[in-house]
Amino acid sequence: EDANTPPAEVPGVTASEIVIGSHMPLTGPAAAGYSEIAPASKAYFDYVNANGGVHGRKITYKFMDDGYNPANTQTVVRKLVLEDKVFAILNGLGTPTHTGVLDFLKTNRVPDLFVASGSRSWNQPDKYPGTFGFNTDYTVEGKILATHIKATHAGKKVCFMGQDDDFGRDSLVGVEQVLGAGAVVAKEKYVTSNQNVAPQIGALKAAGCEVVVLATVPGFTALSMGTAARLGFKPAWVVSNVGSDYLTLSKVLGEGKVLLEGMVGISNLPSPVDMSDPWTAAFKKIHDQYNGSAPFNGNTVYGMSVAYLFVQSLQAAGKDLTREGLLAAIEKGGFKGPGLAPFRYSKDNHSGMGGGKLTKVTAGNQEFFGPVYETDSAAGPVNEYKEERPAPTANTIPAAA
Amino acid sequence: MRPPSGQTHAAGHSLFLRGIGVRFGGLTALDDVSLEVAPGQVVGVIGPNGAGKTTLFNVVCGLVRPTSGALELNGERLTPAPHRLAGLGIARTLQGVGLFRGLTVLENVMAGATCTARAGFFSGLLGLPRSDRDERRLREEALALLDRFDVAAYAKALPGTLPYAVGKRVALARALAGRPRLLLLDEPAGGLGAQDIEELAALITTLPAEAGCSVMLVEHHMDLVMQVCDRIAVLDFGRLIATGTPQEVRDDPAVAEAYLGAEADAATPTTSRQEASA
Amino acid sequence: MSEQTINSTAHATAPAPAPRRAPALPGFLNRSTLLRHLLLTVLAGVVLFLLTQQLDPFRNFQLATVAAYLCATAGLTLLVGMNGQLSLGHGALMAVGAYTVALTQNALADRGITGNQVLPLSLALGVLVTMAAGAVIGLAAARLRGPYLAGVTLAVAIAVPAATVTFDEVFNSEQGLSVAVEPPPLSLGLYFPNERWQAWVALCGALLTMLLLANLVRSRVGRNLRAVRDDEVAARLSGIHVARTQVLAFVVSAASAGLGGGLTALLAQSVSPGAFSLTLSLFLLMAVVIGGLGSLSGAVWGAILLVALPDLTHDSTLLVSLSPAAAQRLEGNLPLAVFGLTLIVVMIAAPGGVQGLLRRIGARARRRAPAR
Amino acid sequence: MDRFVFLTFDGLSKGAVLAAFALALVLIWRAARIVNFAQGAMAVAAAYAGYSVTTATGSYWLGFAAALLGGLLIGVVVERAVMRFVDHASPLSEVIVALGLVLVLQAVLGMVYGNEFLPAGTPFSRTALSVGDVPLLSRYDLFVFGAVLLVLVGLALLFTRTSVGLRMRASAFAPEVSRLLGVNVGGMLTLGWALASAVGALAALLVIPTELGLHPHAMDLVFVSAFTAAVVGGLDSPPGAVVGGLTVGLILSYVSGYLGSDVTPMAVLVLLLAVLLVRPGGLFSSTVARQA
Amino acid sequence: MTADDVILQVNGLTAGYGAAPVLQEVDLTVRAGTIAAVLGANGAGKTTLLRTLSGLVKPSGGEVVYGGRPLRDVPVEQLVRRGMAHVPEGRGVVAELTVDENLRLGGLWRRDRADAAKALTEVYELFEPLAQRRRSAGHQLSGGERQMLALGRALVARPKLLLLDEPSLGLAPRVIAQIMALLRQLRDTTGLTVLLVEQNVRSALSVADEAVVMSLGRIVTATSADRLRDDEELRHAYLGF
Ligand SMILES: Nc1ncnc2c1ncn2[C@@H]1O[C@H](COP(=O)(O)OP(=O)(O)OP(=O)(O)O)[C@@H](O)[C@H]1O
Ligand SMILES: Nc1ncnc2c1ncn2[C@@H]1O[C@H](COP(=O)(O)OP(=O)(O)OP(=O)(O)O)[C@@H](O)[C@H]1O
Ligand SMILES: [Mg+2]
Ligand SMILES: [Mg+2]
Repeated sequence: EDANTPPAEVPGVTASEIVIGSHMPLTGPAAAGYSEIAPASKAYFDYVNANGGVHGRKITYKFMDDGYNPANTQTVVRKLVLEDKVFAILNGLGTPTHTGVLDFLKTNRVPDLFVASGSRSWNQPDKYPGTFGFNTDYTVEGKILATHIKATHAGKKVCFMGQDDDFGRDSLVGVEQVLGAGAVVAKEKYVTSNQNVAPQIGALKAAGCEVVVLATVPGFTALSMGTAARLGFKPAWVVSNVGSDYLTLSKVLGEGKVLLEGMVGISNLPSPVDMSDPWTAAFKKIHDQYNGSAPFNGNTVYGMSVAYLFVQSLQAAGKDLTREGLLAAIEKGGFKGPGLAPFRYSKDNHSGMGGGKLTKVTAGNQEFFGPVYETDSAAGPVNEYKEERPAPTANTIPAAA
Repeated sequence: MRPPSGQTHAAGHSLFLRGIGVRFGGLTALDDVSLEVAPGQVVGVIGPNGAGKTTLFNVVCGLVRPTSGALELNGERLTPAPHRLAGLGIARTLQGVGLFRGLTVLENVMAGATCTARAGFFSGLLGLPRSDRDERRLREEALALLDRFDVAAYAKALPGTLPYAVGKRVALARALAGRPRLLLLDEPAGGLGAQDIEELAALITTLPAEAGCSVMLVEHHMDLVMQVCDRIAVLDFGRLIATGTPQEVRDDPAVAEAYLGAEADAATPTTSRQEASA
Repeated sequence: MSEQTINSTAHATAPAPAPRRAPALPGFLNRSTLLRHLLLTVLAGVVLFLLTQQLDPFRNFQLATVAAYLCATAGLTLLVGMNGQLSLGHGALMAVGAYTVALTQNALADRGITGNQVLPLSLALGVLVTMAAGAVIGLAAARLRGPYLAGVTLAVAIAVPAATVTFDEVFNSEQGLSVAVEPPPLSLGLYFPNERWQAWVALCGALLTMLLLANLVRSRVGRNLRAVRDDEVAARLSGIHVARTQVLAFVVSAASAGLGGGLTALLAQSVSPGAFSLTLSLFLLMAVVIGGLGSLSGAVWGAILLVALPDLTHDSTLLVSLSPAAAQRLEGNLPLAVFGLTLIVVMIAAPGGVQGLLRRIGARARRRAPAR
Repeated sequence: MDRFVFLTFDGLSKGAVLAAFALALVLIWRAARIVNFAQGAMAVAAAYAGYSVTTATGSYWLGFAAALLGGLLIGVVVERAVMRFVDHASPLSEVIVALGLVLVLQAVLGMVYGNEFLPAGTPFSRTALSVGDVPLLSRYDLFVFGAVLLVLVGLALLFTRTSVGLRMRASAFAPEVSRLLGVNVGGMLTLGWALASAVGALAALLVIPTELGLHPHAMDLVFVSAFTAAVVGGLDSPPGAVVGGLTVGLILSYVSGYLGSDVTPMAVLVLLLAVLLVRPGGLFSSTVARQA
Repeated sequence: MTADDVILQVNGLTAGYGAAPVLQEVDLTVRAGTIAAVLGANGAGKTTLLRTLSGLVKPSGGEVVYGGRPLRDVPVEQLVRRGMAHVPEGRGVVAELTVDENLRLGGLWRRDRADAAKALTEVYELFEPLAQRRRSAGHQLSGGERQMLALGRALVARPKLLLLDEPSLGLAPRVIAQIMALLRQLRDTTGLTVLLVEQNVRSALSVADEAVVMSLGRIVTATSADRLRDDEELRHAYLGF
């Protein structure tokens, strides 16, 4: 038993199987919604497996519960890598949780693909060559939302309320990038451990805010809107992607869902309720067959989209699958699929999608409007993205490269 | 039961209580009590229930701060703090047993000798020979004490399993482990059988001479009190109503009225035990 | 008190006057606590060293985690089991150690300082800073009893992780810091498994902690701790400074927790407030109680359970195969339910914890074979 | 000034729900001398029962009644089936069993209802009535105040005026002696658990609509704040729980209003230390015990 | 001795804590309206006997017949309703309750509220220090005051059979005499039966009708109190003086 000789074969890959892993909050307060993502991905893989797999290999997806606790993430990821010998980690969820395993994954040369969070930390190709993001990062979102505000709410008092971490901070950076440093009249922060946002919302009201940008998780979007209604405060709401899913919000708000009318949000994936979208329809079919009785919502579409992208990259990596080969294939980029905005993958860019499309709630429907925007995470301009999105293939499995 | 031997000390501490008063809210527990314990004396404190005897001990121990009055130990002013008493050579037993439940009998007695230990925290932490030596000495002394009290067989037992009398002896051994020069005994005979009380009496009488220890004794067992005390102070409602030799106190009608009850009653242990020990 | 509760581990009957047992150890070992404990430590060290050679990397990592937790549980046992002070905030003390180590490691790495002395230095600093924190809490704790102490330590358990958000320039908020840790020394070979190295480091820390705490428990200080737990008034009358003893217990306990925290920072190569939440504090408490309060071996069991039990419950629930619909509901929840149920059952069936159970079994075996 | 008034009223309404839950903790402490770490999880379970009934019938009040009844039942079951068998020699055993119970309850709720936030309705409007431009209290807040007052008075009567209260306290302090005196200690414990659990359920019903919604972990943070409140007030005292609850509510509101919500945990710690260092048994503690 | 004369009949009672039994095959008969003193050295098992009688310790063998009915499955809390009151060793004052609450606790089970209230007043008359300290918490009381409280609380129940474990412990001689006189008076006026465990042999024998001597968990002699008091040889044999 000597570790001095590097392993000959690729971990987690045999002629007939690819084992990959993930860490997800399946339990605990953060599990709401998120616990549905990995099963959706798995459903998609099951579907692919039933159709012959990728290059003849079936995908085994082992996702483990970390309860959104970074200490658990440590253990769980080590178990996946060291004991289950997974080929890659896919779509590990959460900024604080995933940050903790970056170094470990790097040391063990494990591809760390399509991290489920909009933090900019995943885009450090020099430091973490194996890590790639998936989500549109918070700054990009902030810039796009601010562009909308600039266009439709010119001259109004704009305020900001965000989570007291990377999420809120990066988002605010984006907003101020577009609107100018002094343009945000009042800025409030919240922490998830304090579920009373009345003091903050009260302050926004007192500051006379007319437009409020929220960089909030769904629960706090609902809480903020509910609190504002209680206080008789009715600004225009502009909400980042994580916190603007109508299905999730209306479920939390129950009868209070009328408050969502007019809310502007942003998304980079097709709407789960829009069955005229070919991707949604295709995913729904797979969902009905492979995902048990789980609800079909934004999280399902998200999970399937991630899985789709992973299959795409496997196809691109070719038959002789190695970790290096996979990373090289992803860095080549050019993946197109359900996503509305383009992926930015290249040798020196590991961030996820580079844009999104605005949504608005009217009469209980969340609908897209306007063009797809794309931009970078720095000072670059916000552009319209005009390229056509491809329709899914007949069997919704990406074709081999 | 023999007292701990060793070289004969000077006759023990002298303690002076001057005008001690204690109030708990509206209740006057002690009122202007002055009392002297001369070196080598056994001073008894008796009085009805709730008269303030235990409170008096608490004052000497620093568990209760007197509202008025002062204490003097060997002619110097004493501001007692409970944890410093042992170092000053004062030990006390508690009404009841009051042993450490989770410590064995041996450890209980060793704990009583804590003040004589020299090794500090770091020698303990590092397990230095200094600490070992100290512990060995404490252990040997404690075992010797237990031996003298005829309870060495229980050295490894926990207090919860002890017969009451054994527990009492252990408590006494613990008090003596710190080599006190003044011993405060709060109802040491409570719950003991006749045999044990006789042995206790023998022990108390020899303490001043053999261990160089003055004794203050609170007890309701009159035979014991009368037998061992050089002087007796009588408290009633927190006030000193009589002091004197046992004989004087017994003959004091005020004491009989407040404390002893009708002398004629055969049930009073005083009279009946008097015959027995005579 | 109206009622005297009797220690459940008490001997059932008064012992018969037994002849003093002849010492089973050679004289010099019997006489020197240090030598005796050192010998045990070295023995344990050798066994564990051989073990790390056999284990695969993941098991070595688990072993390392057990060792890191052991530092914390041993300290907590000293505090709760021997000194009777309840702490719901030991996770926060671990956080103090972990962040100190992280900041030190990073600062040293930034200045280009590397080498063998870095690790001990930052761990020592972690211990020192945590001791200071422990002293502050201990000073407050010395005045408080029972649930009131629980309340304050609970608030500490919440406040310390939250402070990382308030002072985010230093602690980087929820995201935490990554910790610059040097790879295993090159002298061990180029492909020396990192996890084995981590296990060695953590085990060294744990063995040192156990050695020192075992010494302490055997000494006068240990006796004083327990005396204060049992009866404060009697302890004071025996010449023990109760408040000082309680603060001391907190400081020693904090030092161990700080070391444990520092080790976890090294193992994870990252620190974040989420890893040191109230849950961790509560789990540490569970560990020491289930392991068996009042003895350091209980702390060992506790640390092992802390790592093994979630793993076991997870694996055992994998064995039941379910329809995908049911599986989705049970995913994650079932292991937690099993874990909780285990806690309840163990606590009811063996109130003395694992160590108490073993002691009872041992006593019964000895009674059955008295002819020796 | 407006802001101060606003924050004060916000803090009071938040404090009132904390007080309600703190009362449940005081009740169980008086009745069984334990800090029931499972109180939150038990209350959430009862609230879920209420949720099911409300969804099935469409009536808030039927769900309300079902939750209270469910609370009573859960208390009975927990005491009879679990706590009764726990070794009482060490209070820690009870704490650990309670923590185990939390895990089990939350896991089971997660299995049955899913780990989602479910909407929790209120019987009265939560829209604050404003004076000038400053929103003060809503009708729901007044309902909460009323409920808390009712529980407070009920507990005060129970413990000071009825013999059941005396029996309950005696059983908690000295079970053996109480049995000798003819007190059905087992029954008293069950009753104490049932009542505490029902009050906890009431508190959950009051607090959950003001937060993120119904979720297996909905009461985790509330438990922490309410426990702090009870400790500040003195665990033995129902009025203390209410004062403690309002104090904690106000502190949380002022601190997050003026300093930022990330500072609140530290503010709570400071509050606890400030109160307990002056009065180690809480604000409303009674006399200190005689030492010897 | 007729059957209905006997209030308490103990047959072959064996009991203890854990493995080794403390009480071994104890037989005992107590007639109604008598005071029986249970004497014996420390650790003889007197307390254990009382605790087994009142059900606090479960016997491992033998039976207790009280008032003509076996007590095997009667819960402890029912016994006081049947007239058996036990004042435990170490007083058993509920330290956190006030004096008044402690005393009321003794009569809570009673239907006859008026008489319970009357009994309470009588206790306050009997033990004056208690009357002065009604509102004090139990833990503030002096040792002797606690003893009075425990005894008074048992009397509030107006028991038929009183199990007293060292009632004289920590009491002033005058109070002991008072209590012994009281027991005698209650025996004579209300037919109270008392099982009196005492270290204070003299005062116990001064009121007792019967005397039982225990040693090492067994009853070594049961005789009339007078005989034990007067017969020096017997006393020497069993009591050591
Ligand atoms: N901490 C206290 N708070 C209130 N009252 C107290 C306190 N300590 C003592 N007392 C009261 O002071 C009086 C004297 O008590 P103390 O214990 O000194 O009596 P004692 O003489 O020892 O009586 P006994 O012989 O019954 O033990 C009693 O009435 C007692 O209730
Ligand atoms: N809870 C217990 N656990 C184990 N052993 C016990 C327990 N209680 C008493 N014993 C033991 O049982 C024996 C009898 O004790 P018991 O208290 O009945 O004696 P006693 O006659 O009342 O003595 P005393 O006069 O000292 O009160 C003693 O040896 C004692 O150590
Ligand atoms: Mg006294
Ligand atoms: Mg006894």
